[in-house]
Amino acid sequence: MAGLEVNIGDLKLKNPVTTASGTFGYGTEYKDFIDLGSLGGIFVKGTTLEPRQGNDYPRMAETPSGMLNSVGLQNKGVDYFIDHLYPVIKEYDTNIIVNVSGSTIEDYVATAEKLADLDKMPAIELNISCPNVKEGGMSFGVSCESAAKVTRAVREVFPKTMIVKLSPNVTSISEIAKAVEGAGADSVSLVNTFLGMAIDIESRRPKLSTTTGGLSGPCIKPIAVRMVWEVYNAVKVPVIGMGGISNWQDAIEFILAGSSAIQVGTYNFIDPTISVKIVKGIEEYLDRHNIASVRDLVGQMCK
Amino acid sequence: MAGLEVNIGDLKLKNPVTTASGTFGYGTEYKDFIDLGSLGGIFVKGTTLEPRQGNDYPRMAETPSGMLNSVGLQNKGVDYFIDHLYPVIKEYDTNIIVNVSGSTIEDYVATAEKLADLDKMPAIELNISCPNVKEGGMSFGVSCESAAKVTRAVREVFPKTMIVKLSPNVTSISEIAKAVEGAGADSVSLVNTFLGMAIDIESRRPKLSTTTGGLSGPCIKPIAVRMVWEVYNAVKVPVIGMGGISNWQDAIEFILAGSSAIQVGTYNFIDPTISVKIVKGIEEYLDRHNIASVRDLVGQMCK
Amino acid sequence: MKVLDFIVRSNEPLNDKNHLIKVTPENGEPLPEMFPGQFVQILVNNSHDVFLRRPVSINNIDLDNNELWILVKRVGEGTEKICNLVSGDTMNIIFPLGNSFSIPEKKTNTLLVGGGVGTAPLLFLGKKLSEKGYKPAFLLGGRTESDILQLSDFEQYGDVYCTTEDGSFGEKGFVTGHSVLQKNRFDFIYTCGPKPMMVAVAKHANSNGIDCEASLENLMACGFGACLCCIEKTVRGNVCTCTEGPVFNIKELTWLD
Amino acid sequence: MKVLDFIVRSNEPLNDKNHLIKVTPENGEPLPEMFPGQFVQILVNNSHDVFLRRPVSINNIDLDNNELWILVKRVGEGTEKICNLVSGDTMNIIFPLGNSFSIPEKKTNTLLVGGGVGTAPLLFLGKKLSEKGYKPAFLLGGRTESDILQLSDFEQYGDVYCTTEDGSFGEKGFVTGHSVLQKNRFDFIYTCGPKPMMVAVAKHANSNGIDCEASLENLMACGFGACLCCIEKTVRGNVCTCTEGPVFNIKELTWLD
Ligand SMILES: Cc1cc2nc3c(=O)[nH]c(=O)nc-3n(C[C@H](O)[C@H](O)[C@H](O)COP(=O)(O)OP(=O)(O)OC[C@H]3O[C@@H](n4cnc5c(N)ncnc54)[C@H](O)[C@@H]3O)c2cc1C
Ligand SMILES: Cc1cc2nc3c(=O)[nH]c(=O)nc-3n(C[C@H](O)[C@H](O)[C@H](O)COP(=O)(O)OP(=O)(O)OC[C@H]3O[C@@H](n4cnc5c(N)ncnc54)[C@H](O)[C@@H]3O)c2cc1C
Ligand SMILES: Cc1cc2nc3c(=O)[nH]c(=O)nc-3n(C[C@H](O)[C@H](O)[C@H](O)COP(=O)(O)O)c2cc1C
Ligand SMILES: Cc1cc2nc3c(=O)[nH]c(=O)nc-3n(C[C@H](O)[C@H](O)[C@H](O)COP(=O)(O)O)c2cc1C
Ligand code: FES
Ligand code: FES
Repeated sequence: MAGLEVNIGDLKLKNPVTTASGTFGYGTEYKDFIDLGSLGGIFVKGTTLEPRQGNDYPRMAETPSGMLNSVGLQNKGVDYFIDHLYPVIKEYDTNIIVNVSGSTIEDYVATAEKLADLDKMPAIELNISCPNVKEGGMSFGVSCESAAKVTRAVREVFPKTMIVKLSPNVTSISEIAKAVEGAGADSVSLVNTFLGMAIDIESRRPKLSTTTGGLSGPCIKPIAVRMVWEVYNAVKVPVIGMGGISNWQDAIEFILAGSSAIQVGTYNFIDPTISVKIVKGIEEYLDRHNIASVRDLVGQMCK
Repeated sequence: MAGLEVNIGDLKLKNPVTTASGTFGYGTEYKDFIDLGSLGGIFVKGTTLEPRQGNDYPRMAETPSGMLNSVGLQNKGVDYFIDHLYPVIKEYDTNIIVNVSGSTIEDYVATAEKLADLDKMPAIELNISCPNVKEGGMSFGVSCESAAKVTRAVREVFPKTMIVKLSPNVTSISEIAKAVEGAGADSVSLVNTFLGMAIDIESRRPKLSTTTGGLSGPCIKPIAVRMVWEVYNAVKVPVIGMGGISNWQDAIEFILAGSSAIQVGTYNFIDPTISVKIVKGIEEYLDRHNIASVRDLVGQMCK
Repeated sequence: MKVLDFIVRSNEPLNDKNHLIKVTPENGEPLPEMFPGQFVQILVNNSHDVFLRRPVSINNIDLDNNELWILVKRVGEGTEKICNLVSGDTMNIIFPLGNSFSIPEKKTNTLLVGGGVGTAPLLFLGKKLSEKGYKPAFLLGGRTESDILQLSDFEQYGDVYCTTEDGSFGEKGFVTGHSVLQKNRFDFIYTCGPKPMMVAVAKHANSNGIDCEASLENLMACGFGACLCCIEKTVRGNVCTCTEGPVFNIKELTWLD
Repeated sequence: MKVLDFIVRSNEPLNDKNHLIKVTPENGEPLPEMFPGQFVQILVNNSHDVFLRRPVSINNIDLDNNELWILVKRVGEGTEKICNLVSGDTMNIIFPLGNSFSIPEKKTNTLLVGGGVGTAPLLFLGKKLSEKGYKPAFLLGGRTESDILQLSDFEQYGDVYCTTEDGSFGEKGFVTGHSVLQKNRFDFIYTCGPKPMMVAVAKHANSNGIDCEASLENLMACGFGACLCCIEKTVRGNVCTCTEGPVFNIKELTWLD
């Protein structure tokens, strides 16, 4: 039986399959469907310093092989998370990684600082790529300077594994990846959603209350795979890949392109058991090809 | 009956429906299927100064709701075009617009110069966004400076309507649009394909001989609509929108987002008659909504 | 919550748009207890265009046959594909989802007001109320006679009043104009249907001091609380329609402002 | 070239993977003249995953019944959906596409060598050669007996030789090892099947000075010359397989280099 363990910085995952922030709630929502302990990790919903109501309804539109969302980081804030959610979810037999979002550098720093004290909270994912908030969010992720700045600031207060989540809405994602690597990121995760839009032609209104929103799902997979490959070839830190993964074959594709671990996002909505199926599929693929460890497959596309 | 005529600079289209470069050959390929005279225009295959063999096989991979291609501007060069293709296609009762590509500014200029002399050749589309050639191509389209530079150079030798085709692989497409507008473009068309990639997990090889290629089809539509909307709000010149249009509803969506005309690309492969169906669908929509002219719909999304 | 393959036992067109489809778990396992107002998320196969599941109310649970009933109206590609299924086809379903209508502790005069396919969850609710020994009344609205669905099923559980916009059946007009609202006294109104209808019903209930619950049909991506797409603005802030709804007491909603 | 809806008249499984499907234009119009080696592009409905059309060879034209025959092997989602069609279903087809096998002017000893579903266009070719009064010979290969398709149809037009890898039918081994290649003299070989097989056949033909045409199955997006995705490297440079092929004289290809 092939080895499935992978490391992201100091973070040890029992297998490379994790679930993407904003698509898996706090894990609890999936407890009825799967054994959460069989996952490598769970990236919980974007968490901010203060509670947020998110954007107005409608927040969702279906698109060809994907969806747009403009949830806008609705969450009850980091204090509520620590007091009410953390005590429950820290009991899960998997890694819980908080996705940290903010409008200002101070927000990110203050939130990360609070999370640093929690044991059983081995890592955070710095979300500098959310397209659905007016201030901050994606704007940090689209320039090397601001991406490096927020990464460096959080690095100073957060000693555990820090993963920085990159925006695909840029000319060169590998430049941004190099900038955050230089600023102390232990890993980069990509991609967040693509900025998109849809219009109802009868009402002539945008389908989302915010006009634009984030595109996710299988439609984005070819672009996401390309970005993972570019970033894998540009940085030394491990890459966590995602974007449209809907089966184990997609997961293998991302691993071959250079992902040390993968996140399953939107497809959890369609098949809430997909993440465990992917764990099984990867294992069988490795066995079938006599590959001793999934680590031996990372970035091993033949050129 | 609603008016369908639109103008792009000095170029008069009988209706806003045109076909995208590289997906419609030289029109001839579709003669059996539709009356080419019922189209607003035909953007013919990317044409370069010298003949090109294009990239190696395989050049195509199917993706969720789309495809990747890496044709790489295979064409017989502008002289062959002028001598052998132009004499045939200039007889079509529609606008023929040549998509001009190159590796250097001198290439673009020399090609445009040769085309400027042809009557019945009212416009060119400057392709500064092809992701499938090693040199030039997309690299011109991803920075404001180089985009402006090539536009300005061609402007000097090409007095007729010059449309500049933008790359979506950028952080801010509206900045590039403003740059080429400032450099003398009469119109901008968008989007070209998104840089993507796919891997065959059994052979572990990229599905395209070039590793990466251009993603097109319905999958990209939400991003393309958003970019059209952004550019429409940033420039004064007319915008020609495309990216995944597969029916008249999609065409209306692009028009509402700010497209004065639209191009139908990949979907021609699936339904070679789709362009004329779209002309009819737009006309019926306008009549049903009592809109006198399609021009009254451009950019009229309600906010 | 579970995700399970179901087999289509029957698919009966009720009119040109609406189908009553009865399904049973493929593996034969007994259906768990479910409550009126709850819904299911259906995976649509064999479609180019449908990516997300489609939410559909539980119309009835037939314990004797271990069948779940759904009533589906063709409005687009997803519901079209569901309506085209034939006996023996399978359908992957996540169920049961959402909260449910509240069943009063004591005998209460209830009125169940539905419009179009919005009557779907009211049949199951009527059955439960009737099992409790309360005799519910039903007020069903449609554009024309054929829009009134499952009439004889409703009649098993209580009096049925109808309105049609063209007057072809029952009283002419909208549900909120029906004379029964003036003649009879109701203590609890449940409603499901097009939003303008539900808002009108809610206003009637509110101004007559009648308790009222409405079942919402917000756009959903997941259906089980994971995506936060389906929110409704309430007096408590934004809440998920799929977990804290689809049934809301109208006092919680901001419709009456 | 035309794009037209066809009706499935029959769908006959030939073994666990391969189906013979007969279709006729829905509007009843007579099929135009078509030539062996040409292919059609089929639109796949009811699929989540299939975006592009699927190219399939013309297996036969039955003028009496105005039917087009195709032989389809399930290899993925697209061919799966095509094989699942039943009588009465429709199928949108672009046809006829591509060039065709050349028919010798004078009587010639021809051998038609096919592997697996690659035998599909050879039946139509065999029929045409036989109509011309030439008696073609066929050499069909497969892994095992059940891979040999449409044997009795082929036998109508000429002698049929077979190989199977497991020896369950005909001679054991690959087509290029069949004794008929040594025993009989052929002046023209046509081949269609897996590329390694065609390359071996081409090499045999070339070293024995036999004229040879091969039918290629390059990946295609459009099928009618518009996308330039299907190119094959030839002595003339890159050419489109869909318009200048799928049939190539092996001398034009770079396989023998
Ligand atoms: C809790 C709940 C219970 C429901 N119960 C039933 C039921 O019992 N029977 C029934 O026929 N329908 C029910 N619906 C509505 C049903 O989900 C939609 O009609 C269906 O999703 C439309 O899918 P489509 O692909 O056919 O149409 P689409 O092509 O997706 O859309 C057609 C039209 O329907 C609207 N629509 C799309 N998705 C939804 C959605 N999730 N909710 C509401 N409207 C939508 C679109 O805005 C559009 O105007 C329910 C919805 C919810 C949220
Ligand atoms: C001119 C021509 C004639 C053909 N004639 C026949 C025929 O008569 N009968 C028949 O069964 N098949 C024929 N094929 C092959 C057939 O087109 C493919 O098997 C089919 O497209 C696969 O689609 P899929 O969705 O089932 O498989 P996919 O899931 O798309 O792919 C499964 C496998 O098939 C390969 N494949 C996919 N598309 C093609 C393609 N266009 N050409 C070749 N291989 C492909 C893939 O690389 C993959 O390995 C022909 C192909 C061409 C180009
Ligand atoms: C409804 C929804 C909410 C999301 N919320 C967040 C979030 O809070 N923080 C974040 O970093 N990414 C968020 N994302 C992005 C996903 O984590 C992921 O990056 C993206 O969806 C691409 O992966 P996928 O195609 O597999 O979904 C969200 C995505 C969706 C669909
Ligand atoms: C096979 C193929 C070849 C293309 N060749 C060209 C080209 O030569 N020049 C160009 O500007 N765009 C080219 N494009 C891009 C299209 O013109 C269009 O911008 C893109 O496909 C997006 O539109 P669509 O999604 O409707 O196809 C090509 C696209 C495809 C699919
Ligand atoms: S539909 Fe996903 S949270 Fe309600
Ligand atoms: S498949 Fe498009 S040119 Fe041949």
